[in-house]
Amino acid sequence: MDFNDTPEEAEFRAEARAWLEANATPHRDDDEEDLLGERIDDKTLAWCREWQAKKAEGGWACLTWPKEVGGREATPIQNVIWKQELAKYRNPPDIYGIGLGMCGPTILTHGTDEQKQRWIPEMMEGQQIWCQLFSEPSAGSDLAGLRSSAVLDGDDWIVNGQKIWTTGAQFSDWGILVLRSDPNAVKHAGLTYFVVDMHSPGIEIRPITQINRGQGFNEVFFTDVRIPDANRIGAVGDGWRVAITTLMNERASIGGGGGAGNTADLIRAAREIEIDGRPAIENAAVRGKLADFYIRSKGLQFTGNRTLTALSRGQTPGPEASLGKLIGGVMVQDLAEFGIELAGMAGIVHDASNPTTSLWQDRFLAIPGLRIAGGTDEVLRNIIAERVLGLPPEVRLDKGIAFKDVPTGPPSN
Amino acid sequence: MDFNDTPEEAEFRAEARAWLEANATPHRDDDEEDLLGERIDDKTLAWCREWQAKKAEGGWACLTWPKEVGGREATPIQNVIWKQELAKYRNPPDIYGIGLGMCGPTILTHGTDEQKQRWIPEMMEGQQIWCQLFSEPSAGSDLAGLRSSAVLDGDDWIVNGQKIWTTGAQFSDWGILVLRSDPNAVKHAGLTYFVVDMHSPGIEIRPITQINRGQGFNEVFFTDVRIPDANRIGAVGDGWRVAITTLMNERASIGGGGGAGNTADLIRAAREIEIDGRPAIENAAVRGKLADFYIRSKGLQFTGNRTLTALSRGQTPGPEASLGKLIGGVMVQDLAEFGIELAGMAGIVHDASNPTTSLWQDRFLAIPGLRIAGGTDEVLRNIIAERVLGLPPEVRLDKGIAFKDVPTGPPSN
Amino acid sequence: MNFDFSEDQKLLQQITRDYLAENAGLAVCREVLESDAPYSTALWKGAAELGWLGTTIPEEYGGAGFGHLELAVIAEEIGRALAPIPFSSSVVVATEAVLRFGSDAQKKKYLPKLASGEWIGTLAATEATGQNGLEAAKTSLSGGSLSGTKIPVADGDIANFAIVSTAEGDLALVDLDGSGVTREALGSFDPSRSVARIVFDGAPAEALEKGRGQISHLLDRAAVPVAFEQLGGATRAFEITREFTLGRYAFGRPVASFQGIKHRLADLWCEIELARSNAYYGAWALSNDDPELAIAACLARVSTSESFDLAAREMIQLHGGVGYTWEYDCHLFYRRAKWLSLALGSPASWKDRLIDRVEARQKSA
Amino acid sequence: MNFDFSEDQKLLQQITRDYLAENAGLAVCREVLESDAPYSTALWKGAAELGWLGTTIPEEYGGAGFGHLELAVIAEEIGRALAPIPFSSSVVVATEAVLRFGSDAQKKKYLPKLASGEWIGTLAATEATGQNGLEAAKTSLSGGSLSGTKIPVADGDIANFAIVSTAEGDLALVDLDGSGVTREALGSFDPSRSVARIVFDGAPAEALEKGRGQISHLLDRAAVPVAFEQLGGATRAFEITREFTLGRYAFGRPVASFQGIKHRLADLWCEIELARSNAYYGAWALSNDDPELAIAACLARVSTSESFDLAAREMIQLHGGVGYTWEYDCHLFYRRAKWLSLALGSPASWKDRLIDRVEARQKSA
Repeated sequence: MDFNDTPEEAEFRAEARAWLEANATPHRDDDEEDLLGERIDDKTLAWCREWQAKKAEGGWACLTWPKEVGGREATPIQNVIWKQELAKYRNPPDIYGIGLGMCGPTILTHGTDEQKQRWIPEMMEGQQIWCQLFSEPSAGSDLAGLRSSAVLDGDDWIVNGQKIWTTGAQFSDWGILVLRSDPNAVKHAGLTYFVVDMHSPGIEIRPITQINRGQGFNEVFFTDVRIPDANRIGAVGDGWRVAITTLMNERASIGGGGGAGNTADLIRAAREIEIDGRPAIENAAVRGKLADFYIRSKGLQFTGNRTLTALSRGQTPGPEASLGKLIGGVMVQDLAEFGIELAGMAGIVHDASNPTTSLWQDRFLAIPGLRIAGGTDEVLRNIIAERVLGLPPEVRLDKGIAFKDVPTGPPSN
Repeated sequence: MDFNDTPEEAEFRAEARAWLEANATPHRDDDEEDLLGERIDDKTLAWCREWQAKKAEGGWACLTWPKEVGGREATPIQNVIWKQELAKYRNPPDIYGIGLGMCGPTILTHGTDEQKQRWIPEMMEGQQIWCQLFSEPSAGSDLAGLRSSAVLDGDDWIVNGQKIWTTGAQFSDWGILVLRSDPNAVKHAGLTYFVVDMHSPGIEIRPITQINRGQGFNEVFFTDVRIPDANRIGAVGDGWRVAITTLMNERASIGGGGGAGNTADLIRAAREIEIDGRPAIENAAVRGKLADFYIRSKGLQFTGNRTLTALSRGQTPGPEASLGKLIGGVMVQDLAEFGIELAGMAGIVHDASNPTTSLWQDRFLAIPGLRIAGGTDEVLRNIIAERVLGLPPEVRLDKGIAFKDVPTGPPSN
Repeated sequence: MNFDFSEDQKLLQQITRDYLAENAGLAVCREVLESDAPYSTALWKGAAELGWLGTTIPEEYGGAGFGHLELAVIAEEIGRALAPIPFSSSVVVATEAVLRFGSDAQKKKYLPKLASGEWIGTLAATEATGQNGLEAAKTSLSGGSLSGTKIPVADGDIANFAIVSTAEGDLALVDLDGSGVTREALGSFDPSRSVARIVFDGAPAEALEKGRGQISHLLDRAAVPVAFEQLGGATRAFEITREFTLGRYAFGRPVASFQGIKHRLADLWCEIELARSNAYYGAWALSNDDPELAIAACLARVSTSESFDLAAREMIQLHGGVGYTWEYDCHLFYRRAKWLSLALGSPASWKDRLIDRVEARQKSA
Repeated sequence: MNFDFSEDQKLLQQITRDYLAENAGLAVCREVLESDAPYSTALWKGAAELGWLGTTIPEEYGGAGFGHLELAVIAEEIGRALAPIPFSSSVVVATEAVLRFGSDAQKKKYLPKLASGEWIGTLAATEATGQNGLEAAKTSLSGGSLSGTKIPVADGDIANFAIVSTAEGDLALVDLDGSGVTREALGSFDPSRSVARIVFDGAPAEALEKGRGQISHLLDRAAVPVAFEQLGGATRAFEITREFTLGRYAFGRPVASFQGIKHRLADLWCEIELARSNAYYGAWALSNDDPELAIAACLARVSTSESFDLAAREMIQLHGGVGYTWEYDCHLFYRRAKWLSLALGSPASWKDRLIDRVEARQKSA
């Protein structure tokens, strides 16, 4: 039991470090926290493109991919080591994450050779930005309940409907998309998977304003949008199977709230803020709470180390990863709430005159989004219960009937 | 908004007080806590009989019943006032509670005139003790899943099977009993309701030892026990409807843990016990916990007052009562646990050398039973969700098929 | 035993609710929240016309002459509507201070203007970040002149006068539009309620006649109606959430049919009902001037603060993605809940106060 | 990164588990619990034969010469089996004390007897009810003579010698069968583990050579293997409960198919996994003599205490009625969980200690 690299890992880490030292930008003190990636302007985009091109040139754009498409066939643990080293430098928002993390692997698995040649290299070099269009207003936790339609018309599919929660749609060039091509088939059987040119006529993108006024997500409306059949990934009606590949890759890439779980900030605040004329940290109730947060955050960190150990051995981490998001999500919200309450009545002031408390308030407003994105508490508990613990699945009322007959709202009697 | 009696209520209270002052025994300091009624010996039984006879003589045996059977047709609030006043005196264990609270009302509602005359007066005077035999080892939360059988043989029914969690079976004269008279009918339709003579041949009673070594419940085994058809309550196959009457009366009679939720004891302990050389009550973490318990217990108490208000207006309290058991059950267990932990390492000593802590330990061992009896957390939450909040019922897999075909265990593939 | 509001009070509740439903849908709260306006002057005017602003003010001073039970009823409805008006500061705290501790002259000067809504009052007690005793004020009143800094002051930017706690233990009355007062509106966690910093530099002021040493008692008296405002918010958040889960379908059935969701709603309902019971007890103690108020106020304050906070949090989570959008109303509740739970002092400080008082009573028993 | 036990250690785990499954089913725990016997002498003997009692004792003193990772592995299995033997007192605490702080002579005297199981050792530190600092001992060692009262002492009735904390800050070695010692077995919350009061009245004693001021460090070192014992208990409680809910049918389907139950099990599993991760960190710090141990021990101790307590509580509730019977094993877990979570000091006291240390580290950083 040790935290050290194996000799092979150490060698790889040294290689990564050397390249980064030569090419990356150090952190700055004024780097702002942006938990949901809400502040992406043109300047930022240019920085993203430049940095991605540089990584591609150096062979660090997409480590785990096959060498024939420009990857380095790195092991999962090598990928983690790369990310650890990368995080020590200043990085632009990860606008290529969806493309490289979800779209690319799906095309590599299910696409034709032609499709791979068409999209993969440009994706890797950062010339093209990709987004994912799966969720719909009435299909959240129940993703396969989506209703946006695709109807074949000659060599094109005519697409109508609405997608939601699309990160980066406003600056994306391409999107991956699941559509209902047959409403008479049972739910999962009527879906087909496409790649869509986000600049196509008939696509309208509207940003969603979040409760913290940030705009990390979009609604995307499709009105008679034409997608060539050549952009179909996989067979007609086989869209759910293709989508599973995307989702498996998504689950692995959504994190647990990062810096928001930082108990050091809270302990510092408890040393500065007073209760009854003494530093709050001397108060036993505050100490007990700090200890609870500290213990949980460490538990999450070390659980991550156990996952890395599995990766290091070449194992694929499974649905256990849901633990981090379930526990971490609630914890960081509790932690932010406690940070606000520590200020007493001053916790209602939300501005620059109150910087320590504002930090917690900003997090308190950002975290509910992190908790919901990538699965509600109920979805995560079901994943753990069914896939980790092997408990029986839910009773399903939507199996074996045509999708159009599945109830989607209260009876209108 | 006031806590006072109406003039009519005050008059009734005075009448009750006068009778009790003349007839009841005052409390003694050495009265022991017996949360689950586990310590009933012959001497206690004799005391029970004597006191019940006296109450019957004075017209205080069963206040809410019709005058024609010896009740006084009291209103629900009058019944509460009686219980409040009664509680100010020393009372034997409530061994007649099941008869008078559940069996009696069921017979009065569904029994024939002959059945009423046969059983009600003796029940009321305390000459006969009654118990309830519903639960079975494989039918707990799912009560209607019971399997003990009744087969008609001439004028008798032959009964085989096992009942469990029967309070007072060992000293009862009569029992109420639901049995499966038709395994080919759907679950709820195949049940019939009986009264059984507990002294019948073929009945074997075994006490269940609880985790605190108390013995408040029994298992009751039936081997070819004969019950005359004259003891059947309601029609053949109509047992579930009759049982509902019993259960509605049960839900109203199970309490929330009584003295175990007493925060005054805990505050006293926190003044005596030290943390780092100072009384524990000066410790902010302890204070916060004490406040949480105090606030919850008061909230429960005042929720009770709101229920009494409804009673006072002649309304019937509904499924809201489940709140008290759900919240109260968890709270008293938390409270007992906190009481133990306050002692630090001394919390592992469970004997007379450690009286304050022993009290909490005894409760910590008794309370899980109170939490389960009368409905698990899940059952209570379902009741609240469905009957109070009007949320949809569970998806049912056991409807519309013969009882014998309902799965009762894992497939044996 | 009659642990409930009377028929008349329930009628008042219905009238209040109907008026607010018509004139203060959540869009009114949102409008203030999204604009620079610190509060809804239109709703404030309406509230004045209906007599709410003078609920507990005797008729001789232009009020409705009702008791605190009626105030509780109205406060709950204000809470349900997330009404963006300085009700808690002016109608609850400032009015109670003058009514309870003012001289005849002070009452004559302030109460009619409070009842008519012409003047908004507030309490200025806190001076620093943290949970410091309200007795720790440094602001000083001497020779009719007040100096010191109060931050934050709820509704301090829009109030015409303030009740200011002082180092001497007084509750000083100060005209905020007068000389020696500088104030600055601050960003608010709930922009539909406002907050300010106020600096007093020799501002003319006078002590409330019977106010010395009464800050704690004033807070107890204020905590109960505010608890009803919180209770109203919690209840409304719960109701909207319940409706949403019934109408939202997933996997061919209402989300509210899944046990995971049902049990979360059941748990939340229990918490709100317990808070309601504690709030009722507070209302009883306040309206009867019962010594139990010292404890009852803590129970009501903590219970309703925690359950409104919880209800708002659960509201977002149980709405799923849309609950996190600016467009949906969940965040209005999330913000207001936290604002109200801190504006009279944090739940933690009220718990501490509760144990002080329970201990004192056990010792004296 | 290799945050896991090695293949050899996993093999040791399997052997240990197999032996205990054969020789220490829960019936063995129950037997001790229901009888007057304070522990299972047969199992103690078996443990000695397998070398567990000398796990960390060097071969020159008759031990197995393993490290603390192996001790953690064995402790987890002891915990899974709820083994009714004084493992934590003797093999963990007393052995660690002598090994770490004893002189050569002291090691020579005690370690071989500990390894063979001939002698049982324990720690006698606590003197009163409450959460008082372990530094507050009044028992005094002077001129080779020890006087004072220790209560409670885990396994104090069956131990042959004790490590006694003193007012002078020493850790004194005392023969409990010798003169000047009076001891009395007390009722135990978990009758499968025993507890006593010990009065020293001029008992001959000597200080551990390097033990002065080390009580806190000793507890840190002991807390980690005990955390593994707790982790084993929690995991087993969870497994039994999961099995039960899969086999128990209601309404025509396994109880484990209801979302209410599924989510409770998922939550419990998460807590146990977090505790496991913290325990692993403790094992790493202990086995590497890393300064992080001061923090890691607190993390492991609190996490595993709280999750074993929770697992035992949920075990009873999720078993329904039968979970409350003496006949089912749930209460064995319920008792042991509480016993272990208090026997080295309550979780609350370890939280306090954790913040002391985190603060100290932040300040020095």
